[in-house]
Amino acid sequence: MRRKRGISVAIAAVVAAGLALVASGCGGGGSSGSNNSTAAPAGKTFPTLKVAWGTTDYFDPGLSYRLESWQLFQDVYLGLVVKAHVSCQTDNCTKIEPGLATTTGTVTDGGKNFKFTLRKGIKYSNGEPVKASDFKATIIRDFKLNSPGIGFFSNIVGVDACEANPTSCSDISGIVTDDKAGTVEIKLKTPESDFLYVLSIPFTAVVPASTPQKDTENPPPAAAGPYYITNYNPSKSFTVKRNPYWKKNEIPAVPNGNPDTIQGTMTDDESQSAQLVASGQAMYDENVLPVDRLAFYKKKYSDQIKFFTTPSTYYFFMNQQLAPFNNLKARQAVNYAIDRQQLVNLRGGLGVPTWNFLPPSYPQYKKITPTPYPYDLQKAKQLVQQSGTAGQKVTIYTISDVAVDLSTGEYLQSQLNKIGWKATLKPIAGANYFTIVGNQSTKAQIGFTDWFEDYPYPSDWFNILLNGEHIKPVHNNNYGNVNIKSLNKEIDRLDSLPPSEALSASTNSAWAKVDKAFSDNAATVPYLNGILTSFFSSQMNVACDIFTDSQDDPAQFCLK
Amino acid sequence: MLLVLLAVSFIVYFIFIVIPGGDPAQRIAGKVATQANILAIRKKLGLDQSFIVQWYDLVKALFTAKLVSYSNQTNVVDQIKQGLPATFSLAIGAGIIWFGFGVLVGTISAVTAGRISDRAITALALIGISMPVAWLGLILRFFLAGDGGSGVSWFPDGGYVPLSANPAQWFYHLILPWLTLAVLFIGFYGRVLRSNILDTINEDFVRTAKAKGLSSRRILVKHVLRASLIPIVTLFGLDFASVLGGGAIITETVYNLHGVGWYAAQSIASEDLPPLMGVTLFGAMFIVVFSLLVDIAYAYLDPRIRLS
Amino acid sequence: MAERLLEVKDLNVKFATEDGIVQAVDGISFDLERGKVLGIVGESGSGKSVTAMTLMGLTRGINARFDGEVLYKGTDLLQVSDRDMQNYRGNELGIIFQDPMTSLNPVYRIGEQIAEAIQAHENVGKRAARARTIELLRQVGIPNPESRVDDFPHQFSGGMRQRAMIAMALSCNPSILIADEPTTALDVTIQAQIVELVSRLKDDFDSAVIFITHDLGVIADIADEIIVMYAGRVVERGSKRDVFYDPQMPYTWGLLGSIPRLDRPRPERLHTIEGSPPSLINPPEGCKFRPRCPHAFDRCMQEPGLENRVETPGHLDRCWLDVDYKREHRDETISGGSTEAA
Amino acid sequence: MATTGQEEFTLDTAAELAAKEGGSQIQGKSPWVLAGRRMRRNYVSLAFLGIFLLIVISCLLAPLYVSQVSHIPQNDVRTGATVVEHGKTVNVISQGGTKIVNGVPQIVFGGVPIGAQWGAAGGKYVLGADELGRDVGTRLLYGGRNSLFIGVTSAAICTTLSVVLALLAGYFGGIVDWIISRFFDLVWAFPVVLLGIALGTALSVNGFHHGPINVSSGSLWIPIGVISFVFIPYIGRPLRGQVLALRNREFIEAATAQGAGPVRIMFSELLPNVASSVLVLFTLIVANSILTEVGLSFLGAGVQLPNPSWGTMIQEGSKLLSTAPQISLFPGIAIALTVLSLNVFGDGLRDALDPRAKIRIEHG
Repeated sequence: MRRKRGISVAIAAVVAAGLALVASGCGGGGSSGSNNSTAAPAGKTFPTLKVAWGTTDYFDPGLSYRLESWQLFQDVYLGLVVKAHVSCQTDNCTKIEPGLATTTGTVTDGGKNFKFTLRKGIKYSNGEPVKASDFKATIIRDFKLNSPGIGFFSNIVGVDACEANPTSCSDISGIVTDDKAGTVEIKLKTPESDFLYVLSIPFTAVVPASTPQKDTENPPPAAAGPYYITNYNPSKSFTVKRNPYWKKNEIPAVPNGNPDTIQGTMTDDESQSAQLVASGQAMYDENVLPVDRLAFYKKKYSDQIKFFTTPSTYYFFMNQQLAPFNNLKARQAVNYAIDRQQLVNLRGGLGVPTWNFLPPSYPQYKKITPTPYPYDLQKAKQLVQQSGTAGQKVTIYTISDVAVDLSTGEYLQSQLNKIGWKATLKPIAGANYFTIVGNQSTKAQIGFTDWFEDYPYPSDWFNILLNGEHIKPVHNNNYGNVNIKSLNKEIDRLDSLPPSEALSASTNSAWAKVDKAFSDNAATVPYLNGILTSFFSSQMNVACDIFTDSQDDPAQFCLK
Repeated sequence: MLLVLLAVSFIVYFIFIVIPGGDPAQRIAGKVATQANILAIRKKLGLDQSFIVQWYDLVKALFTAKLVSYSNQTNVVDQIKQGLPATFSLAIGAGIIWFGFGVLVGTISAVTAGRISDRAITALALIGISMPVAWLGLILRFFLAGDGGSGVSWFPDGGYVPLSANPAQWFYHLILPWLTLAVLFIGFYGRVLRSNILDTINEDFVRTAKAKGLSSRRILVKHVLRASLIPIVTLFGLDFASVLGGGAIITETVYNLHGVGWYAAQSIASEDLPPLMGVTLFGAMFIVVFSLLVDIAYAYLDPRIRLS
Repeated sequence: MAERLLEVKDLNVKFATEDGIVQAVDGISFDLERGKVLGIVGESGSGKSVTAMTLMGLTRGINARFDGEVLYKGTDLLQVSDRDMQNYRGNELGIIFQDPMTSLNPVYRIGEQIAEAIQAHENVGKRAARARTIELLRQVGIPNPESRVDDFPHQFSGGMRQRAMIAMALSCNPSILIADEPTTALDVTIQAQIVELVSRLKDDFDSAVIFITHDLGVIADIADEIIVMYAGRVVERGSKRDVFYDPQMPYTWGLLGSIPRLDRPRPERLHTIEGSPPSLINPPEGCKFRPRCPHAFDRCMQEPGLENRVETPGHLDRCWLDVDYKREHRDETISGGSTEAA
Repeated sequence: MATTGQEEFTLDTAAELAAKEGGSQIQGKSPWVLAGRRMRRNYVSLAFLGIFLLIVISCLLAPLYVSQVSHIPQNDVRTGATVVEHGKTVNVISQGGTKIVNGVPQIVFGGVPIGAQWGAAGGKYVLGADELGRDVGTRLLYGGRNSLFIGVTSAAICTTLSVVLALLAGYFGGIVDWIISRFFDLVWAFPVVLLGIALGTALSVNGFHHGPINVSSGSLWIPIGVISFVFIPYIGRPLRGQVLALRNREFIEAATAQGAGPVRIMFSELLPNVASSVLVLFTLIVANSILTEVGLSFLGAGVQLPNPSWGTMIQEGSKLLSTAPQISLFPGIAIALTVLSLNVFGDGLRDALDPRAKIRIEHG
């Protein structure tokens, strides 16, 4: 998933919705900022949590592909399995736990068959019982909505007809449900190591079969989680209330939640958002703090602000099918020409320079040593000369309406000019940016992009972003058209391991090697992992803040 | 009048259809869409139809309040309606300020023509109309609002509070936007009025009024101001209509007021045609309607037109 | 002897303009008695309008300077404060302007504008003011005044507007009525009616009239005394009889010559005075009319005083020419090229 | 000598009267000579013309500033550079970043550009740096070139088009007049900012490529085209009225009688008679165009980066107002000063040439 692109033209700067994924505790990363050794104090319930929130695309779990929505959805829409919530306090956050199903499923047939049994007596916020057939209806609904999530389902048996013509999708033979027994069985074409993760994202969160098969926003579809959304006024406000049919402690992984009501004011204006919290009109600021006031806020509200690294990588893509970047030396030159520290500075310091593609929070992450491409403008110049592409024209794509992205593009342009190319800048509105650079006819040579995980597994990175087999004419995610046959094969192999082998030590190191191989190939120019902020008002107890897989969990916020 | 609106809609449509790379079907289809998806959507939205048919469909949808945005499928008319309170609050407040102060400043300036007060007002008015609104807005917001910047936070840092929710906060949040929007108009109206008054003072009928032995105040108010205000009323009608119709894009954007202009800015950024079409037509409608009102007011103020 | 209402003594009016000091009125003096009509004649730019406006205090301003005295019933109007001057305007001195089209405010009804004048000076109610207005309109000869009182100026014809102006000027019974070229913009037939009206109302209202015109013919019937002005100065002054039958100043001859007359043989063409009036910033040396005067000679380089040069007392002029010479030559100008036919 | 007190508003009455009474000689001169004489006496107006010319010349001399003073080209990104300020070495951009200590990110805030150095750094960063370490002073001058170029060129195009349209409408009347007037109405009915931004955004995505006209997306000609289009009725309408009034005057009839063709009458007879109004309106439209450019650039629909213009600089700096106010502050002052000087000069010109010319301005 990409962080949201603000379209507020003037004031919004880094409109990142702050994907607050904690640095994973599993294996590598150590504990997260909030993940203190002592458990967070269990909060008491309180009537109303007022929050300042970034705007989002949709509030329908079948359609939304933005963090702002997903952060709320974790307490609203539940899948058969869920990402770690409560256990994040003490355990690791990359864990998948049982959600609406009683277990994390039984995997058979070498990883091709997943079977789940639903918990009994769970009801949606509209009073309807949660049925097994609702799962299938949800997936079919995703197709009918032309959901951006349908790409995750292509490995399910019998989806071909739906993929060909999503809006007339009527059945998927690979999903077998039994309402009486409460069982859901999913058959895959090939084993898939990350499939449990797929089942934890909101696109697979179960909504009633009776939900209209169109964008449903006011109110959004009925929810099976502890909360439901009662009101949503796009770009302006939302209200979330307790699900009256929620049974306490029914699902151990999902907390009951402290606030009775969450009232959100939506804005992309970071300074306004921050001031709402500073003045006590809101209790939590979902937007990132404005870059040029960071120091000020940090000084004045030091106890109320948290910083956390996100499982994200900001990088430049380089189109390997177009000159000059079909030349390895040219790609290496760009890698040498970028002073990653300066790009961190552009974000006010909110970032950690990186040379790996995979973020450090992953157990599969292994820092590439020695630093592969230290900043060296001379070397970059030489490489451009050696590549024989000096003097060529290069067009840089970047996002026009986010100041930092624009500056980043300007920085790249200046560096490329310094090392011997004639670079021009092409800024495009964020709303259309990825559609345009993802269209092969645009022939985007080089440009800005970033990636925030959908779920914590490397296939969400390498398979989606760098696997040459997934290059598409439009809506391409592999903007650089990176296509290295041997690595494609290795990604495919790792991706189709049975889930039991997905996190083994050998698999982890195999992923790390893939990461290194892409670095050697100078496939992209990864430059930083993002850091985001959480800003609480003085009446909040910051110690309650739990980072779940995707973000702070508003359900677990508590008062002092 | 309807003809003007239709023509306006056609021009907006034309402007946006010449954008390449802005294929709305592709945007709706989302990230993982196939070519087939896109074709299907294109058909559903009628984007495969001819230029004129598409335009007709769009206008029809707009007038039947069924028009939805390409980027997030929200109903355009609903969104405009939701922007109305903020936009109207901004426009009406600012309108009162700029008209009131414009008349005051222009009158004082004309009456004391040549003296220090006139020169000071003229200088201030000139400075006022010379500042870019975006800049003025940013500077005012930075220096007077938000404690992260200058350390002064007399005013809230942008945003809009509905009048019905909290009248005091409504007023408090709107002070800076009102001032920002009004400054240029005050300067401009003041100057126009000053020169109108100085022109009118030389009219024969003012000399007649003086010869009748009327007091200066009475001559000013009854004979000079009334005649001088007629062109101002015309201007005010158009400017006010433009702001009411979402024309204060920059002010609404700088202060993050979620009004019609703000909505337009958002739609422009995402190259979203239907909302832009809606807002532009909405704005044009205000201008057309107010032009009519201005004509009526004109007839009321000037009997020569009324009776001819 | 009739009451002396106005005594103007050596009045000077100067304006500072961006081009220099304009001496608009230079040393004009005259008296006016109740019941009399004083005619002031001259081309445009001769200072006659400025004189009239100065009497009304309408030329006051930061760049105007005044010298001399304007004694109205013994009070020097030049020294009166602006506020007090309001009481004289309309109340003691009324004025009618040249262009009735523009002199009335187009956006108010005729009645309102007249009533406004009444109410400015007299403490009367609206109703009374309106009744008075209707009566005034009737007196100036507006038919159907009860309904016309609510008309707007543009609904009146030119002549009617001028009548309305007269009604307005007379609304508070002023002692002096100044008519500043009231007939210039009107048809010839209407002109006569207006002149006749002014003359009649003067008697009805028992006031004095200063009638300003560039056309001597207009005041031929009603003026008691005539002042001829040129370049801000009085160049000839005398009774109507003096000026018409024994004009001493070549400029006056020119003015007389430009009147179409039925009582004389028709000249081939009406006389025009060659050239244009001089600049008032840098007036020519000596006699101001010298550059345009066909009879000018050496002595004209010195400016002649305004003196009595003929046998009639009170008939003053500013011309060095010998009286006999003038009497011999003036008909060439006055009657054009057809003198021999007389 | 009796000098009376002042009454409130008789100044101009008296002045006009005086001019009328004493003006016969002055009237003999050509209005242009007259205007020139009035202009020469209007010292304030001339002083502001001087300021405007000074700004223009300064902007034109931008390359000289780079080679002699700042030694930093306009688009040169110097994020990691240092300057010596009073003998001390200072980072142009404060260096920040994050260290993960025991899994907790330790933030050092960075990215703050140095402020105005005035003389301290030997000509470098006289007005400070922007977020990419570029020299604000240099960009201010180059930005001024773009802003002024857009302002003057779009005003010139707009004025030319409006004059031609007004002449056609006024001369031919009838259906031609109807069509042109409706066109004016139509453009007039758009909120200017909205129309300008809509056009600017649409065009700045991929440029304009139709027929022989090929304008790339980053071209200055896009804002120029947009601005010159939206202001057409602002000049066209008043001029059409003037031409219409002139059309029925004797000298046009005389010219027609002598067999002069429409083109000749329009350009040799009618145009000189409206020329003074055109000149005044032109000055005021230049000022307006510069302001409009700011609005367009502020909303991302004007000059495209990294090319500076005063508008884009304000927009870029708006994110860093609290730490580096210089980025927005100086271009704002530059615009205000430029527009002010044009307005004052335009006022003087109007007083001298055509006291009735007025222009409606709009903003948002």
